[in-house]
Amino acid sequence: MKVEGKRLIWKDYQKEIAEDKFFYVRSCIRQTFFPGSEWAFLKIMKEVLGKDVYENPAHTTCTGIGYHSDIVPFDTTMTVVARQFALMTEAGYQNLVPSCITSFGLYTEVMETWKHFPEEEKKVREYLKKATGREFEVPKNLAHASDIIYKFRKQIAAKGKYRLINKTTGEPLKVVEHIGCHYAKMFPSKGVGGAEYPYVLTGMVEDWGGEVIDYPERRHCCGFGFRQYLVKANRGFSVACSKKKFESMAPYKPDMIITNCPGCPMFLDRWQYVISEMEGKTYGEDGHGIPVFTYEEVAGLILGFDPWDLGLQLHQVPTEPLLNKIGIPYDPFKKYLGKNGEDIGIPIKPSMLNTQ
Amino acid sequence: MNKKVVIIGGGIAGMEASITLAELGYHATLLEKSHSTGGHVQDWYQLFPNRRPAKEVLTFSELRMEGKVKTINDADIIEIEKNINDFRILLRNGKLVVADAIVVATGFDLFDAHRKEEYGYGIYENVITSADLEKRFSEGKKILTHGGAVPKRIGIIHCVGSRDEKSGNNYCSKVCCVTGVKQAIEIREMLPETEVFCFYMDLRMFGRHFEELYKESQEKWGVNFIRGRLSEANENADGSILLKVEDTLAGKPLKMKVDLLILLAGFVPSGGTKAIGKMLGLPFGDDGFITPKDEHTSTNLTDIQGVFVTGSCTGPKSIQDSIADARAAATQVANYLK
Amino acid sequence: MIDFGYTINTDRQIDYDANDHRMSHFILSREPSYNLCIGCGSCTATCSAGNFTDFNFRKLHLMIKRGEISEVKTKIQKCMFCGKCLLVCPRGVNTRNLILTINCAIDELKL
Amino acid sequence: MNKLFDKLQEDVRFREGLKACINCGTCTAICPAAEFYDYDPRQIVDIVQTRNEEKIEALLKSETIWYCGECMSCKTRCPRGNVPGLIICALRSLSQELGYFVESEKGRQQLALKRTIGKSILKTGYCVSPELVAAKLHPEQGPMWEWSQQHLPEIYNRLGANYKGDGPGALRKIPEEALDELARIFEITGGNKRFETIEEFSSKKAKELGLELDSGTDSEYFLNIYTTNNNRHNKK
Repeated sequence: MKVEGKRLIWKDYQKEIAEDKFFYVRSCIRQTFFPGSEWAFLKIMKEVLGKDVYENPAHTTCTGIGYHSDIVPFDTTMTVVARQFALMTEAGYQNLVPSCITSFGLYTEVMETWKHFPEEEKKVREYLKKATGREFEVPKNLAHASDIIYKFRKQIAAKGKYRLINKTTGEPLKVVEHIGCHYAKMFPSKGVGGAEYPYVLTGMVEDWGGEVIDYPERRHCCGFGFRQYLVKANRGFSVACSKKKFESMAPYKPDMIITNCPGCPMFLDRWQYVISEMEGKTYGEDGHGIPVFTYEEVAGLILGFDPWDLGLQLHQVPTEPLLNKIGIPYDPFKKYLGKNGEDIGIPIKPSMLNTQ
Repeated sequence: MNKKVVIIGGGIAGMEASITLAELGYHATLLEKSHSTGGHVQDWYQLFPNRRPAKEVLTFSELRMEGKVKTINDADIIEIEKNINDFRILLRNGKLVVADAIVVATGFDLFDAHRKEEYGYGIYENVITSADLEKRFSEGKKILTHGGAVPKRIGIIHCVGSRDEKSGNNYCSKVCCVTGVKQAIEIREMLPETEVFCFYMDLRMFGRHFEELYKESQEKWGVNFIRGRLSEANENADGSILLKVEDTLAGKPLKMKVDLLILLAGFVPSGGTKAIGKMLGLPFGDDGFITPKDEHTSTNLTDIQGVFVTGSCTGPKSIQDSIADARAAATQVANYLK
Repeated sequence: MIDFGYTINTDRQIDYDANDHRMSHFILSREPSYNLCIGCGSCTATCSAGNFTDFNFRKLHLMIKRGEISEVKTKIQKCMFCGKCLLVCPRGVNTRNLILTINCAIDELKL
Repeated sequence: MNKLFDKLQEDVRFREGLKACINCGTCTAICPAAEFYDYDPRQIVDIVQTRNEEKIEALLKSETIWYCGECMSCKTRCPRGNVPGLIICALRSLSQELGYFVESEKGRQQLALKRTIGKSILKTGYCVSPELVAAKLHPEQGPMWEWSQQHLPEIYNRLGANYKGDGPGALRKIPEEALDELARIFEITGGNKRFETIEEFSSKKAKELGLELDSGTDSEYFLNIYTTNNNRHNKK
């Protein structure tokens, strides 16, 4: 493998990412499964990097999951998206930052559709006006939250307390990066590094001390596939996709997986549990799974945030093996405590997956 | 008959055009931007369909050029001035060449396979192009993997940078299909234990003896064919390459490991074609090649009096086609100058 | 083991490296014209059995080449040995002998 | 008469998605659904390209259009600029509009999606919320999730969320006015109509199959479509 070859491609896909003044829209899935990640993103942006990030409580889902489950028509989705644009415009912002990859892909798709079919934009403006009385401007800059962290990755590294390095061996940690399908597969030029060798997470990993693994099924979908997970009868497909990835990455002995999509880390985490329960198979060392992280969690760990503030207790595959490798301190007794330190019990241990 | 013709581009078409013009009694000057004439044929080992050494064809042209054609190598044209009766061609070294007519024979470049990102050329060591393979053949090198082993299986990918909107090239490059078959045979001959698989969309065996070569590759050499365009190539931990295609005749996705992958890089208009065409104000088609005056009846003429075109600057051509086309262009020049 | 109400789907990709190529090698060693098919489908278009059943000789032949042989044994029974395919093949593949050789392979390899 | 094809052409995604297919198979080669289902996006594009009404109608009633996961990997690769994934979106929309979706096991699942995700959008302003991923219906979420489901406010507020609170923040309560706007958008742009169509045809189908269907997520028909898998979707 010649990384220089990839670097040439990365040079071709440098997207414009705004410097400051962001209008933030949340992700249904991210906040449900990784609330600590959105908290960490805002903390990093505001407190570590000193940026202006605004969130309007009246913003809603983009309907993305409903749209890709085909129960929400495109006109409806475009109009809901237009409403988010209107909230941004009304607040005096021009740089839209979605927390969600499905949203990011959808916003991009809507904006591209309007470019190619201006009559669609006209129609949506009328719909929105009629439904809400609102008007909007199309964002000047659209960047996914991972693009923003990518942009400031060097500052984060400079202010960081830890690096993605095995403290015992001094070797870089081996990291699998998994990119959400809708980040760049639809519009390669809208993703840092393009669709084939996305650089958005690789750049973070490199600057934070780790080493990215290129494995054959790197580009494969995690298997969410919207209706493929949301309806129980289809879940065998969903888990099969993730399994394909695990089988392909396992020979490289990755220390961790980093992701930029809200759903993927949840699936890559949970399906390891399901596979262990169905087939008795685990993919990490000593019966552990391969710990899966959001990029916000990794950024937070680098900056020395407390793992339990980041919400690592909400992972089914335990993250402690990785914390130990880096040498990040944590208090195991505080892992499952409530907001004010109260005891709210602990989850039962899975039968196959090693959580020690 | 003291008329002067300048032929721009010393590939197989330019060489043949200059020879024919010289033989017809014109002062033929051949301008070649590199150190030597011969063009792409210099880099080729054997030619389809009969696998004769490429050198033979080159020698055939070179011998006839001797003493008849004035050749200027390393000719970097910076300006072409059109006057009422002639053209003044200024070279970077300050030299001025005057011509009564110009034949543009600036040809093609091979598609830069790096641009087909998902095939991993320039990233995965065991992915090479058809041109890289010819070079290994010419240099008498063994065909080995990057790790130095005899490959157990080699994949040959058709249509790399051809018939592909993603690369910006919608056209067929014509010669890659038969080149792939030829190279598959050469590999099998050299490495009888190595399996060879060609991945294609259609096999465009348009020329005489091409289809026969295809049949020979199956019958005599056991070359395998899978109809399906390569979707992506990935590197395995051992450096081998994992291919993903649909076997469209089976209607199923297929994955296969190969130890070496060969990309049949197509034609793109050369840098010279683009530059000289622009200098002369010639029209380009949506494929980037120069558009002649009429695509059926005046393929060597242009809308500019005294400017003629030949060879692959007007679209992909085989050597046979280029030589015939060059002679045709020369008769058009003669017709114009008489 | 927990019952989740579903199982992990299996792959239907042709996994060339994992497949069984014994039948293919067996046939090639006995009927070299096996390699000459260009997938044109003439045989299947004219096939008597194919008129009444889903027998598709082009595809069966291809699947053997890819090492997907689990269904060959049942499928090959549908051939009526009429020999029309032999007449139409543009590449001179000895289709009739191919079918006989496939049957031999099934016996020899105990498939 | 190309009634169905013309209907498809009205969908901007169809016009964007269908250029001219050369049957090369690059889409199928990397399609996750093609690996695990008896599914071939190439053939779907080829069928709609023929404009054959009978074949398109069969497609609209088939299982096959429901296998795609809309990952859009196919868009990255097509050498002719087609987007099989977008064609699927258009086919699925039309299949629902015409009520054909209830003719297939996978198509019937649209009711389940409407009653879970669809309902959640209008009720909470979110596609997905912690409550929607109830441990009982989602055993794959594991024991950690089961534990967290019992302590939602403590855990989410521990992690910086504004669980069901006013003002900004993760999992905040979306203001009523915003939900009203969402409802009006759905009404004006055909979102509600899609929901009604799904309900209407599903209810007919439930009667036809003799399965009981109430308005919730526990009745016979609902559980049937949510859990049934005839396992004939993958012919190896």
